[in-house]
Amino acid sequence: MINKVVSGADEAIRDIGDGKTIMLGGFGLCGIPENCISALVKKGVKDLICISNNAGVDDFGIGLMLKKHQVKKMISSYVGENAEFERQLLSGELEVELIPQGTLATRCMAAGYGMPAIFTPAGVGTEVAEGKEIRNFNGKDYLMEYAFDADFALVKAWKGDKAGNLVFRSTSRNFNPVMAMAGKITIAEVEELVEPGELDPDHIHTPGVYVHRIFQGSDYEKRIEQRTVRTKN
Amino acid sequence: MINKVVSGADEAIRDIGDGKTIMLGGFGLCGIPENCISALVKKGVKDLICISNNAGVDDFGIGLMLKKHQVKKMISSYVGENAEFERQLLSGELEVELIPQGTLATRCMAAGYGMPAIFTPAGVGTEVAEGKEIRNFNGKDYLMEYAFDADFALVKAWKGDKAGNLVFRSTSRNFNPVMAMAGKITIAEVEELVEPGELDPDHIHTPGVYVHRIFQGSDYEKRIEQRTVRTKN
Amino acid sequence: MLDKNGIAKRIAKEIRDGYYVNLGIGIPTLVANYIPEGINVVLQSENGLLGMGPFPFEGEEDADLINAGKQTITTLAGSSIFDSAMSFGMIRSQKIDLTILGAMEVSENGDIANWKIPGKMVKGMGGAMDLVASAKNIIVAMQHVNKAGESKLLTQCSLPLTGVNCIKKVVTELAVLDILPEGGFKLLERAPGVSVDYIKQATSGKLVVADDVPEMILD
Amino acid sequence: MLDKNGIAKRIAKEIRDGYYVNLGIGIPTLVANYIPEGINVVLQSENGLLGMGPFPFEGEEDADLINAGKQTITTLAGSSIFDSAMSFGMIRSQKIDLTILGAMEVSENGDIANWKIPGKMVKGMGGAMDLVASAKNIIVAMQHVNKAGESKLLTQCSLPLTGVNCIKKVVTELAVLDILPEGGFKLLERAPGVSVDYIKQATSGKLVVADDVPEMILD
Repeated sequence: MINKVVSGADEAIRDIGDGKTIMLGGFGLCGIPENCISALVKKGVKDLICISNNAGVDDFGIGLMLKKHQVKKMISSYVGENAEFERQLLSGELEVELIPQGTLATRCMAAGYGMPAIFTPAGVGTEVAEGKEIRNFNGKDYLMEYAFDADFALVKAWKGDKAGNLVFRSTSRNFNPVMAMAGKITIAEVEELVEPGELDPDHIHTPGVYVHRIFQGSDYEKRIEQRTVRTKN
Repeated sequence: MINKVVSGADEAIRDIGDGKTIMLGGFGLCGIPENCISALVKKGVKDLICISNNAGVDDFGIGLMLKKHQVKKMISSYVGENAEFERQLLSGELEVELIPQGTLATRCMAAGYGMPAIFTPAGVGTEVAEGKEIRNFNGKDYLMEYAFDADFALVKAWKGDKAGNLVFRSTSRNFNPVMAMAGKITIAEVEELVEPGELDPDHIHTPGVYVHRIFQGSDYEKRIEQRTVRTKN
Repeated sequence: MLDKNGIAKRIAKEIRDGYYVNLGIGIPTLVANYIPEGINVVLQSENGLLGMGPFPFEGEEDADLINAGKQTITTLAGSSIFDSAMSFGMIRSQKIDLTILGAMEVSENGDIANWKIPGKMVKGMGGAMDLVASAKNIIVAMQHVNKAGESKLLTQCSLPLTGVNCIKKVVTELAVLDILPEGGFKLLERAPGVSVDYIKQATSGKLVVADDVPEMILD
Repeated sequence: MLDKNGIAKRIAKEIRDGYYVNLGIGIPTLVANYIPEGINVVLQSENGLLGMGPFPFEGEEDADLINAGKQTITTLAGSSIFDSAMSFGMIRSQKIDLTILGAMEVSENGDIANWKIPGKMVKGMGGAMDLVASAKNIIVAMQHVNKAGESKLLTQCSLPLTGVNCIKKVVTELAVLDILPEGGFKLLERAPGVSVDYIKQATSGKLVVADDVPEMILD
């Protein structure tokens, strides 16, 4: 098997330069590529176009990149759990394109599956439809939405092997597999990097062919955004 | 959880009537719904339109239904490992629509994902493109292909739970998950039916929401089409 | 007049055995607490889970297991996990039987506005546009009037739309109303102690009232 | 002149370290036997497997584990299994570096015909149309002439097409030829003992021959 291991986040993101379009997996703060984000902050790369369902919070996730003014544009479905985000948006420093969550996911999948465009009814009759081609199938209107074209995809998996195969844990899966398929270069950080053969082929969520670089991350904080609990009796 | 268990193949296929469009999972004889096919043969239902990658062999798989003249039309990517199939085709008893394998798979997926049509370059410039809409994206031509509309999908899984969740084993996965998503009514036969909770949620290939009826099959023959081996030393 | 839990309780009565249900944030989330005994439902969370369980016990929170509201939750026996594309795939292909969500405005032809107020910071539509565009059965849970005392049941929505012609039923603190295929809010039930006249005054869109409008039965 | 194994051996030299490769049925399958040492490749089988291993030892066949030719096979450390939609998804999105397949005819502009002979029982295109429409690099492995002695390298294909303008290279028992972007078969190498004239005679389409055409080096 092909060995795709790099030493760490710094090496993995070495060629992400200013102005690149990058996808970042995760839903809220769940399943985000923490190590890659830290490395991008450290590197100080600028003018990034970030495709990610959310934009982090003030002091975590993509919020860390926003604070350092590294993001030119966010393409997301839900943002603004984040005061700095709001400030930059209102001041015009930051551009935001809001798209329906399912459209976001499916435009990733389209890229990974080599489909240049897909049809979805989400947004028909709303401002999301403005300027888009509408097409009727079986009496129902659909918008034609294009596959994303991203230079890099940064994803976080639970386990991965040196051949790039990935396994996700629970709902931290979310956008990670579809983004892993969609990047021209896909970088995976994993909590546990294992030898090829240690992952059951039937349990692999993302086949290694989609992953170009992989490394075992460290110091995962895995912050919880809304800690909701019940008490025992 | 919702209990979707039926007593067996006869009950599962009880309402598959003459002229229905059914999908059958499997690749060659690998991962085919053996029990459902037997029940359909026993029931003697006629004029079926079968969507399946292959058409079985003379004495196994869909070949058993062909022998009893139950199939009006096959929609497949590769057929004819089967003398009776060839006879019926040449005599005009059987209609065949051949479509590229990836188009077949993706038209299933489109149905399961609520996408009325997809774009694929497969078949551009060939007779497969005849009468179809061609569209150019980024300098490359694609055919627009429609989602399948199947009354029933018959799939075979390794394990399933009573909530309809399915796990497939090795390459017997093939078309089964995409067809499971695509049937208006999806019937799953499994080698081992377990209680909800026994399957790891992270390892489920087909979520139960796509499966309407499930039963534990019996007497699986799992025939091998091309037995290729090497000898030790 | 109902409180939020009352609205949730009334909506819970719409749920049938075997339903797959997607619950939005706010009042819809409360519906889970009132699902009648003997009714089996599976809750979908659009971040990638079927079979959402209750909040975890204190100390058992798992950062990798959250719902679409980013709350820590649990799985149940029979749960399944999937990626975002499949999650919206099953929504788009109408495998979810019922969607319950909140709204800022609903119009008499079933349009809904619930994501954007011009001039205010816009957080985004999340999965709402996908849900309303595809769900076969959508119930809106909301207050009948806004904080300024204006009706939220309108002839036409004034706010940017989330979806058109998609809402089937509205449950508020005052009433249960169906949206008629030909347009108009058909008053089906009054909240306990609320008069038809009161509902008429609180409804700006076309209200269709039969001779006899029963009071809700909540238990 | 090469035998089938010779053709496979020559094609194997086109494979680079780290390639993901899809091998068609026939001669292409044999290529797996000649992959040079130190070259890591991952074989894709379009029925849903990356990392195809050798045939199983006798008695260890698994009916659930086959390749696209329906042969019993094995997995390797690092293999992954997926469904047919993902399999063709990765083909369509050009994640497979090299596709090697057989052909009945290839034309000088890169068209290929390999699935249908009018008047004969048609078995179908299987995954061939998907592969040729999407693969970024396709090598055809075939005999230079058919059983009737007619060239299979043509100006235009006479048989129904599998794909247009897609073949980059052809390796036959006689020669290695590139298909030029502007059209034409560029003769790159002769099989051991085969003359340029012999290849000229066996090639019906436009043949572009440089002054010096080296003999293949197979080892």
